[in-house]
Amino acid sequence: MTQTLAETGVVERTYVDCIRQALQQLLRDDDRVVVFGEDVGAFGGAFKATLGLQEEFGRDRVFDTPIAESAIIGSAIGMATQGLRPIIEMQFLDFMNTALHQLINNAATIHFRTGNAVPITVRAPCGGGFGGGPFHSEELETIFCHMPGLKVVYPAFPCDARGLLVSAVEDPNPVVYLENKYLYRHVKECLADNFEPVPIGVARVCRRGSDATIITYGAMVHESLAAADVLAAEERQIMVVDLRTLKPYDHDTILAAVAATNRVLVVHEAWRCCGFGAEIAAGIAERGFHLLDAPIMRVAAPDVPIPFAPSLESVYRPSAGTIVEALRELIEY
Amino acid sequence: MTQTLAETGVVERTYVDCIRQALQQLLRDDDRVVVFGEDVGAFGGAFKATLGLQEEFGRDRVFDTPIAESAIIGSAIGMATQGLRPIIEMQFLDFMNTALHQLINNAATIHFRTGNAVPITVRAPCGGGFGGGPFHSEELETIFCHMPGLKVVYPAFPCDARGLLVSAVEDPNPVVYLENKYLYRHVKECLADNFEPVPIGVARVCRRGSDATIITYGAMVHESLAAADVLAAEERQIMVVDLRTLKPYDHDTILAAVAATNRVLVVHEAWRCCGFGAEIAAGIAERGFHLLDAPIMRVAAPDVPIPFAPSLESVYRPSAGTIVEALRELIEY
Amino acid sequence: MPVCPSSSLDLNQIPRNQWLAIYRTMCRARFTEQRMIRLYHQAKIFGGVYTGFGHEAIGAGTAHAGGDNDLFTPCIRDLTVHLARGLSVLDVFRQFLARATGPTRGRDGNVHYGRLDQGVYAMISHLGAMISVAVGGVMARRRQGLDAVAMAYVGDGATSTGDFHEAVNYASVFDVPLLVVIENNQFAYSTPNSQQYRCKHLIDRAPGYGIEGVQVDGNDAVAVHLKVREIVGEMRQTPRPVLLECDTLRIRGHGEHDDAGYIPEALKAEYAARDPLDNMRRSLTDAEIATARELDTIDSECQQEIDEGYQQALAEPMPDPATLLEGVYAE
Amino acid sequence: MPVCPSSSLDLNQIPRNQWLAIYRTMCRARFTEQRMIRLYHQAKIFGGVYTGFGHEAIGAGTAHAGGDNDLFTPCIRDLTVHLARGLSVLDVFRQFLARATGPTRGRDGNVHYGRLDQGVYAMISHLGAMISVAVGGVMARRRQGLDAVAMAYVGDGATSTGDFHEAVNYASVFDVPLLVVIENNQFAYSTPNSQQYRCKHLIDRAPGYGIEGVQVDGNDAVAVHLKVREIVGEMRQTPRPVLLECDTLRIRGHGEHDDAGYIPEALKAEYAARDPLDNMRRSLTDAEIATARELDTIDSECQQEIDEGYQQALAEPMPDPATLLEGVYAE
Ligand SMILES: Cc1ncc(C[n+]2csc(CCOP(=O)(O)OP(=O)(O)O)c2C)c(N)n1
Ligand SMILES: Cc1ncc(C[n+]2csc(CCOP(=O)(O)OP(=O)(O)O)c2C)c(N)n1
Ligand SMILES: [Mg+2]
Ligand SMILES: [Mg+2]
Repeated sequence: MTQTLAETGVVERTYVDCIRQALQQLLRDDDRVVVFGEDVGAFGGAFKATLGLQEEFGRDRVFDTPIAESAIIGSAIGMATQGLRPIIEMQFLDFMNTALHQLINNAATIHFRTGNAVPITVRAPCGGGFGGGPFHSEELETIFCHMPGLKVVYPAFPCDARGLLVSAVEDPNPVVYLENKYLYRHVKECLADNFEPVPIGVARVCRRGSDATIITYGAMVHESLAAADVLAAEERQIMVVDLRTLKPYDHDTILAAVAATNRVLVVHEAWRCCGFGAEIAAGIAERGFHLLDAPIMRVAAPDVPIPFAPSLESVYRPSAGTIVEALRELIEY
Repeated sequence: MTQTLAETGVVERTYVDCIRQALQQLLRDDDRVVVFGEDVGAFGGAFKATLGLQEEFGRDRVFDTPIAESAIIGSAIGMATQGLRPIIEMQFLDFMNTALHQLINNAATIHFRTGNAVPITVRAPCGGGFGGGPFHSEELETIFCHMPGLKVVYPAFPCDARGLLVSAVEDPNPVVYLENKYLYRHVKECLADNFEPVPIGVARVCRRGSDATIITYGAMVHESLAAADVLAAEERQIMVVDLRTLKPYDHDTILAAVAATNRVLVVHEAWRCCGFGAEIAAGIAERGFHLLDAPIMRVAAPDVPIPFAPSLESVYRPSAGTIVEALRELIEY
Repeated sequence: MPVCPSSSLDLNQIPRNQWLAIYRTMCRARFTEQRMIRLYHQAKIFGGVYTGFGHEAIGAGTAHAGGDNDLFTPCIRDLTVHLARGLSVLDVFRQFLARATGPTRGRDGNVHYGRLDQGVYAMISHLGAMISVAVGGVMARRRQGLDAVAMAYVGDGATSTGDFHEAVNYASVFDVPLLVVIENNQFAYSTPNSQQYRCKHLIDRAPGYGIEGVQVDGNDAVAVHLKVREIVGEMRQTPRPVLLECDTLRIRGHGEHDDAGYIPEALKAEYAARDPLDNMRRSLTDAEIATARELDTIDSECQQEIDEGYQQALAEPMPDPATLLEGVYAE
Repeated sequence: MPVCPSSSLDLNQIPRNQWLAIYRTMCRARFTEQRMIRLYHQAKIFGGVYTGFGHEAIGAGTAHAGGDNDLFTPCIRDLTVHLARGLSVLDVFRQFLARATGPTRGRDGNVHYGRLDQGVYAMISHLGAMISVAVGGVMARRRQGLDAVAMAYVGDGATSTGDFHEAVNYASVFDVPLLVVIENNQFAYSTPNSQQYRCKHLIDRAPGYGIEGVQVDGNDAVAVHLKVREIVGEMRQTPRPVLLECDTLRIRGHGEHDDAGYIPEALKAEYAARDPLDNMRRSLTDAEIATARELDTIDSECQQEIDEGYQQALAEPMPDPATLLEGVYAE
């Protein structure tokens, strides 16, 4: 049995393994690809997502930079417009706030303004759940989705992590690739060596159901599935949609999923006010109003800075428990 | 008549006049107040909002800085935590993107983390409609509203401009004071010299109506009122709510206004996707669902970078015309 | 201290045509901007007008020292750079008049343009942000085997931004052949250098990056050009960034809405006496590179190009509103 | 080049108690962090642990040169600064153990704390960001008539950030008495200085800001302290920023999760031989400021404080989840 698995290359892979695998494959297949950022070289990155890549591909393809987020993104723009396919790692998403203009004003607008493509991929480890506190746990997708010109993807599973990374790098546009730190080593799948790109813009129904629909992404997909398990024990069938791409997001899958249950809960780890879930809810309230039998509910982080203490973070961060509660309320409406 | 007006100090005042008046009063009344930023000294600022203040209060109270948005905000934090009431001017809101971390990570979280108050006011000229192109026309309220710890105000009228500025400066928290460049000299009111602070967190119903409700703010209040005029000629009465404060926003007034018409249109100048209107719509879809007879509609800028050409900007920017169209659709639903 | 420019420099080191090309670029820029100013005051221009009056020697002197593969990130006062790299005056008017046919197809306006096929990036407004773009661009070109260099232009004010620092340090760490052209015109909008920095010269920052700093008279195109040829020649051999500080004065306001009342009259007069175009004419005639007549002919050719360019641009359409949503993403 | 530290310096310039206070601060920091490391490996700490092993002379030597009104923005390796300013070891444990009673009430963790009543700001993680906060803080205090100075701490890596540049230039323009303490420990996480900058010394940046730069042996608390007293004395007279570069080595990993395998063994050994605590003991005994016995007594007092602090913090509660929403805004 073990042997058969090994023969087909099927092994258990974590989320971060899959990121590394995709980077490796991209570097091998396309010598326009370069990988850089703080400590991504010999050290392999703060989360080891680039481990071994400098050794395999050399300092010319995989390299460390000074601590200069603006110069990192700016130089990636320069490279991308001259034919390379830069993949940059922000050590933590949070630190990109020092240089958002390079991404949202510069990279994102170049094609509209000049017609020149800017194929950069910004890998941004995000999210909490591990005691990272206010400056190492942020989820800022709403900013990237608000600013025209970016694409934004956010895998929840190892398989999507590698498939979306390849699509992001092959896309001719700047793509923000959000990778959840909590998922890095907490989620595993048995996967073969070979894999296909996962198309940008296509959501996935992870679980079918008829009583209510959860629209979610990232780490909250797993919490939502766990919540659905709880309700399944009570004979309630919950549909769970993993958006996978946040911009452009998959309206059709969302509306179909809402149509199937007439009740919808939007779940994310980011703050509630002006979070990405507000857009999803507003979109449904606008285009799927006739499908609704109940208010559109949201489960999200409360509007407070991300607290450090486990006693606080565990209630701050949405969980299967809070999702279950919301689902009960939604179903009973 | 003219004399009587002059006696009571009632004169026609523009939006930018009122900003200047409030700054002057604040500087006079409270010597903890300092005003600084790029070119705000002798030159009076890019929009002349600080004209004459350095002359009156000296270089010690009103001063120019190097071009260093991060240092400007950072130094304001330092001052505010040591007892001053700094008011800083970002020359254009757009340039704050180079230093968002100082505002959203630093200033906004300090009270939560340490219990120290950070009374800074960030004046940020924003918005388009004057051929400013992609880098001088942004509206980024969604970012400030998403990040916990900031308050966000956005006056639409001269009277509110001065009343909210005073409240912002008196508030013990970091307040983003969004001032619309198009309104600076386009909107005038006859106002007395004396004025009261306008409380943060309180919306204003600018116009009552029974057929539909517009929730809006900033320059779009005026477009909305113009649209309501158009529909009034068709015997349709449109309620217009000017939010004035975006965070914390005035749920109660919104819900009451929705209850009065059962139809709601959210209007803003910022981009649609993840715009502040998404939050308003989502909030209503969640808490006011039972009040609704029609989908919640949004009129906002389309998700493209802000175009320069007048032929494009005029269709890009929401106007009375686009609002009228949306209202018709909403009413006929 | 008005001086006879370039008096000690030997212009015959390089071909006559190169000097005439530089002169022509300077004239095209100056005359185009004169027209822009007129149009602005006639309210025929949408948005603001920001000119490079007084800066012409810097852009022309540097950009004409570049080769085909080199990259440029010009700033708001560098019309000369665009023209030196091959942009037509017609395209400039298209840009300022927001024509659908222009370099940004009316999507952006006035100084925010550039044609990548000419090695020129369209700037964003955020000061300092383009330097690292130039750095990355030339890193990519060198990987592709081209011995490209980059020239990034910034003002005195822009040197205070974090982006300036990050990019120059980054370029130094990666041995990137980057010429940082500091156009020190003594003011950033209304802010004088004394409120912007406290080093004596901005090239005092060079040792802090472990690189060389060079100063040059920014009103003397001959001096700028000869110096930059030398620097760029060395850079191609030994790739490293260099800071080049060009002394000049912004002759007009920050933009045409600004009367620059804050610039002392004496300072204005001093630099008016050192106008880069006058200087260049003097240098060329003194060195017998060209006669005044020949230069006059260039002047009138430029004027004609401008008349024609303006008329043609005027006749062309603005973007069709129906195309508003197009072009956000590359396919 | 292990040297006998401070051999040429006269310790009797200042009172004996001051030296003992510095020594005590260093011991409290080192021993507290030793306990933290143990707790980390016992999985009793939530989040990471980042220590200042090897940096003790810098924080203690500088902070003990400050007066009551001075302001400090310590960085991740500056436990000594907090302790020098009066923070109790108990508070440190409360912070690391996320206790409701701690300086951030469990809202933030490990190195992100500071008590403003002690003149110490709680850092945010974004490197370089706190320098301008120190600048503004001391500007305010001086307006209030206090002759305060500020000390802002940064690593070698943080000098590459735009924030470093903006803040130092800004401080210079406003004549702010700011001591920028660069703790050059030769690595930023795994990145060696050769990949971070190319100037010889980081104080080569001082002339670019028109300010003075001073270098000091960061493992020698006596040298640091005497030099900083001198600088701060001058600063109070003539307010200006100064860059102080302290040479040292990060002895452990970036955090306890990191074995620092990328630091050459020889380098580690060289600096191990110059351990700041050993150096300080030697200086104090050589100069007959204290006997080894007296110093041992301090050591054990520190150990006891740590035992007690840890035990007490452990017994205290974490924040009540019901308070999660509190404190976002000041009333
Ligand atoms: C980051 C940033 N802050 C502020 C501005 C607004 N602004 C535009 S030009 C300018 C002055 C620039 O001065 P300088 O760099 O010396 O260039 P000059 O105009 O003198 O050529 C300012 C403050 C901006 N464009 N970007
Ligand atoms: C703006 C920013 N980018 C990246 C990081 C992640 N980071 C935290 S510490 C660190 C290394 C810092 O090195 P240095 O400044 O030399 O300080 P040291 O740890 O050596 O004391 C990095 C890259 C950060 N905190 N802030
Ligand atoms: Mg200038
Ligand atoms: Mg270091």
